[in-house]
Amino acid sequence: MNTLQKRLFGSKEGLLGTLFLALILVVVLPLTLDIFRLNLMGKYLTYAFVAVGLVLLWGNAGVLSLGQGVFFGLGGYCMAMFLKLEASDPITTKIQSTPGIPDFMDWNQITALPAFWVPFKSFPFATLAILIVPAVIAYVVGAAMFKRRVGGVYFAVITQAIALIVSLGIDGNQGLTGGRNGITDLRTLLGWDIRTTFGQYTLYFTSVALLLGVIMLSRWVLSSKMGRILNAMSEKEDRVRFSGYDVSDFKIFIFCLAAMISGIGGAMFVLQVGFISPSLVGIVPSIEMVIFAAVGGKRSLLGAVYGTLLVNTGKSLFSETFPQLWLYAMGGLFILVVVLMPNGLAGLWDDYAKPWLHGAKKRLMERPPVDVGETKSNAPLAKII
Amino acid sequence: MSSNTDYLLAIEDLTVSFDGFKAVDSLNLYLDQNELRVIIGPNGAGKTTVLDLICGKTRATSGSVKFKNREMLGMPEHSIVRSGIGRKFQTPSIYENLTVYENLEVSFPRGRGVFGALTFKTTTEVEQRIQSVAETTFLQDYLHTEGAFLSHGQKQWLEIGMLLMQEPELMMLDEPVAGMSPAEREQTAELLKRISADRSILVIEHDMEFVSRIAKKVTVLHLGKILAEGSMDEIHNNQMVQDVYLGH
Amino acid sequence: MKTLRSTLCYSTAALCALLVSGLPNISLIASESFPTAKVNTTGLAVTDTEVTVGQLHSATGTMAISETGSIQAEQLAIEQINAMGGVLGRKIKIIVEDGASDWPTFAEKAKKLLVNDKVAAVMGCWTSASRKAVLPVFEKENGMLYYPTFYEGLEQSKNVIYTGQEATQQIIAGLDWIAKEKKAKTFYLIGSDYIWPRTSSKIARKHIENVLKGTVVGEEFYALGHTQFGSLINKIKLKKPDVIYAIVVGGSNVSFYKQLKAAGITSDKQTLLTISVTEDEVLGIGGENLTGFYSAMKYFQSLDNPNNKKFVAAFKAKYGVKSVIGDVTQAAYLGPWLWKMAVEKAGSFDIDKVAAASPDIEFKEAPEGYVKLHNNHHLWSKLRIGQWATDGQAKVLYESGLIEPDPFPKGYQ
Amino acid sequence: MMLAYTTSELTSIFTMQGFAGLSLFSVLLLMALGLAIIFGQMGVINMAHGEFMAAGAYTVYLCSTLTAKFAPAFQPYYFLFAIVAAFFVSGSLGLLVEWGLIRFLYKRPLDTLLATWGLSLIMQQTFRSTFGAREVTPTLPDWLMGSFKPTETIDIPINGVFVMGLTLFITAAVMFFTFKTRAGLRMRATVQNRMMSGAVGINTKVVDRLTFAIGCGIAGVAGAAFTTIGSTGPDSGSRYIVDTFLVVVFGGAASMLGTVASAFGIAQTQSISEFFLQGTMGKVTTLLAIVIILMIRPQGLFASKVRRA
Repeated sequence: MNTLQKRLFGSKEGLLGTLFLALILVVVLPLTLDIFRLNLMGKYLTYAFVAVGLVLLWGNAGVLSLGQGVFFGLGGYCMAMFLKLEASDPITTKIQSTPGIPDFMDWNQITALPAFWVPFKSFPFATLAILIVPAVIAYVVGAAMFKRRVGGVYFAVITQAIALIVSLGIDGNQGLTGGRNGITDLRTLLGWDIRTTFGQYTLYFTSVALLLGVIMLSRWVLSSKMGRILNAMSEKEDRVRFSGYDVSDFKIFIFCLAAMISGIGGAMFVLQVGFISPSLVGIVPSIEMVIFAAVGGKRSLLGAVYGTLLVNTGKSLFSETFPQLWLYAMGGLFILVVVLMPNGLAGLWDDYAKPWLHGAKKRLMERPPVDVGETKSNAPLAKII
Repeated sequence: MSSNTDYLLAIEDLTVSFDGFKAVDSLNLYLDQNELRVIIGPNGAGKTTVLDLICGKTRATSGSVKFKNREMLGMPEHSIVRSGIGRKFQTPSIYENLTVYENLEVSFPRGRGVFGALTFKTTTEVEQRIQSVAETTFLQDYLHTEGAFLSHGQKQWLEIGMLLMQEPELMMLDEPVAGMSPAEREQTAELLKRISADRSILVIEHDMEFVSRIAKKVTVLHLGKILAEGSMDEIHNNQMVQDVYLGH
Repeated sequence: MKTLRSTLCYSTAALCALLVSGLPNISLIASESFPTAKVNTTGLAVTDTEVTVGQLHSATGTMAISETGSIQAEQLAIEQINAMGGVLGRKIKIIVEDGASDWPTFAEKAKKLLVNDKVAAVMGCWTSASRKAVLPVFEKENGMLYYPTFYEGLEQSKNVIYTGQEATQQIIAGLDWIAKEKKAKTFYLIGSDYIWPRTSSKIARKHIENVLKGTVVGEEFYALGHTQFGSLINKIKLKKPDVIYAIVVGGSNVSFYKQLKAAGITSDKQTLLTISVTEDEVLGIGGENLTGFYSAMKYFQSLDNPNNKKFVAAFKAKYGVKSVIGDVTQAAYLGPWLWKMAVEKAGSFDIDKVAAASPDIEFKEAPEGYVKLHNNHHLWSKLRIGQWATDGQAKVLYESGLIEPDPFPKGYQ
Repeated sequence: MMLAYTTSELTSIFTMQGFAGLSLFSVLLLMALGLAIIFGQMGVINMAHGEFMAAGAYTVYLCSTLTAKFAPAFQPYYFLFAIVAAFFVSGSLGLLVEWGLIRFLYKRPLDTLLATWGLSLIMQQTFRSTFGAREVTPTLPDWLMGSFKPTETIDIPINGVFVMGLTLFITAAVMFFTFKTRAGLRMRATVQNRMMSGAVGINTKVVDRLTFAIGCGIAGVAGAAFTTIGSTGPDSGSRYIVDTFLVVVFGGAASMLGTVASAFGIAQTQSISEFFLQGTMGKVTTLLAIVIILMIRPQGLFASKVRRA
């Protein structure tokens, strides 16, 4: 195996795992689900972006943010602003007092497009903003907190407060942001209808491709020395500091990266669901996304995807069948995962399925066990699948 | 206090107080190039605090710490480390989830910035350094063992090894032989003598037998101040030191 | 999928008898005269004996408080329709989905109902946000939504029938009354912070300033769920408005009125008119905290007419004597009936035909009295002023004539 | 604008505004006290704290309903007993939760955060299934409603005074317990050095369990007190939780005095900014100010000064 491949996929096992996930997402799901369910899966996958970000941030760097919904939302709003402007051409909106501006602005007696909306007429700008805006906000928050060594619980509570502030702020500025209703009724992307069946298939596959790309990028990051430092940091921060590293720089970097990844997820969400609202930004979605990552196993990139899909599918099915019981199930899941399965699905896989598979393979091949030394040398990489 | 000296480390008038309690009180201490100095003192004398002050873990109230004639006070920890000061903690501080190899690799002083870390490659040079440090610290057979599975003494060695990877000009060791078997202590004494050949070492230790084995010059701290300084024999015969240790 | 089929289609004879006795007089139609192939050309979930509709409200989450009444009223109406033979001879089967007070979930469930379940109509939504979230879905998938809540207006869709009032229907006549009765000149506007209170407040301000020649001495909005109104109450005391015009919703309502009372702002000293308190809210606030304040609604449970008496009796028979009926609950009750009449007028379940047949449908047996569907898919309705008493019921003091719905009012934007 | 008012009117308004701030202060403090004990003394992040408050509020509602049904004559007095009942109901729930969940998670603060969040979902749904989705209000005794009128223009709400008095009492009781009793000493000793405390014969497990239960019990009292100013719904608790955490963190986790100071600061800021700004933005301004101050001074207002180990 050459180095780049190793760094993108991890060990052979990681490569197989990635291929297996790709197989499920690219072949199995589209063939077995109708477009409605597939579109739902596409929506869930956008949450998986956030979960992957949390694997980097929480699972590997040991920094728990309860405000990732903010970055998801920022990415989403950047995309939604572009789409809304496209949907608000003067002809469609001729009934308004001021044609050519988004409908909710007109309802709020705004008569000209606010300055910060203007650049979002440009698609390249909007695309860039989806990546840059979450990263910049993450940088400001991260630099302020990590440089002063705020961590652990304090960081969690403060990011949660930020999620509250941002969602209240969006709520309270209806004319600029659409308020509680959010930005709705988005139709086309550069003239291309995002609501058709073909559009939804395309967007689904785009999400899958982006998500796999993000996973590989994350693995590349984690398989570098960066990954080892992050792990080391989450275990013994002082030691890392006294090995000559500026710990806060690394935290800021990974926080920004996770924010950027979440932003991509938000943008893909808007494209597939057709709207964005502050209810995706606040405290509840932010903490739910943490549980997606936890169910998958907070240190496992692939696990994050499975965790997200599993919890959300469960939520959809459960709430269709027993709407009253849904909260019990969700609450129980939180407790179960935290208390009994701290490594989530990935932990189950490592502890039970893998030894069993290994044993089965051995029995099948009737060969002496694999050389221990060789497995060891792969160990650092195997850990990051 | 801007005296230019030939000392590697010059501590002058160093004071720190916690809510009025002076843990270190107007301390003056000088360390030569390639010197091995041992600091002893009863509990609460301020030994660990002195190390904390030097390496930036604790902020001093006043005074000065000069390393190679550069003021260290006020610098962030990582910059102090990068200027050439390495520090081992009282309880061995290694990464339990990483292997010995990785522990040493992480300590290699290159790729310390964010982008450096992303693009860092384990070259043959790094491999060789890891090999040689592992041999020096008696860990060559444990390269692929995870830190958690090492014995207490081996963890101490590993942490010393991690410092060696950084090639510091000054190594500060907080109780390096705590929890070691007599045989391990002996090895450690050898190790310190060997590595002190081309760097200065500051050791805090309680074990007098071990101290007498390695020390040329000993500083006795009491209540944040220096009580005595000199060779092991001088200290041994110092009445004040005896009083302090016997609790008079 | 939770179906109410068993409970709804095969309800006991006794209940049927009770229900039928409370029914509007609409003639029975046999399904044989309307073959499925003819009445359903677009693949909706319609069989020879059954037609499926969806119900999409929040059974869980913060909005469950408000939406429970709508869920109940819609199910009552459907039960009654089934008891008298259904729609075009077909019994109605309901698929209930929970929007869980979460807008993306509403969109997801709306799509499921339309795309997977192919329901012929959906009774649902409560908040503006949930309606805005599902609206594109209904327009894209061509579904039919019966939306029960009084709302901000500024919307009109082929795919939605609005059975509640749009803002001008609820605001203007009420302000006129209070200005005349109380000789009010100064108003303090208070609302929860989202589009309905904000839009309503805007319309109220325009009407107060331009028509009534009064002044608005304060206007502010608090986040949903806000519970501390101490500073606000002091500001009110400072400004001494003739009328407090309140559009506070949800849990905030309770804190707001309790704190008003505790601060000594009661109806003997202060006039308060609200457009956001119905019998449902009073249940939580407590009648004693509201005594003497006014609400402007199109419906009150205490309305004294034969239609309403039957409706209230049927509702209490099904949901218990203690249950109360608010404005929205009544509006939700209209949904299934208006749909049934449109389908039977069109002679088809096809969405396009139902939408086209809807204008000018008259429902003479509505509990609120007579209603008629306008071309713009809103209802002609009256406005009533009720004054709250300690027992949680309102005494109706005033009733306007039928007001034409105008979701895009000129001069109020 | 101000010129239109007489001096006495303005004085009245400022008096009442000052009172509004104090009233908010006692609400915040009452919410935060229980959490401060649990977080400060045990390092456990109890996200279900709000639900323990709701449990207390529902207890009052239940007492109110039962009184109305079985002992209407008792109605003017039941409220005081209901508060005590709320303490014990929430406290026992706390005992149960500590035994069934928290004790497995000591030393994993972030995990307690997630697990108790799950617990809060379960408790919310339990409230919803038991008491219905609608908000409920207990019938309060008449003497609690209405206002004092020291002058013609000043109205001081009695429920506000009551909450304030209760807060004062609970704060004093907590301080007394922590600093003047054997049990409090054991609690503090356990926080300082768990192993040593165990070695000198303190049953640290029992101490933990009681600390958690007392914290939850105080939450119950807070919930009971809030029925005088607001309503109780299944998700009332979640509305309070972020504010509560900010009060505790802003105060500096381990400091009781800090909690008091921070509740005071936040309450005054919010009440003043609400007076001069409009609604939502007053709240946003306050939260933003807290977060910015926390970024500059992450250890909170009153950090305990000890050598970092």
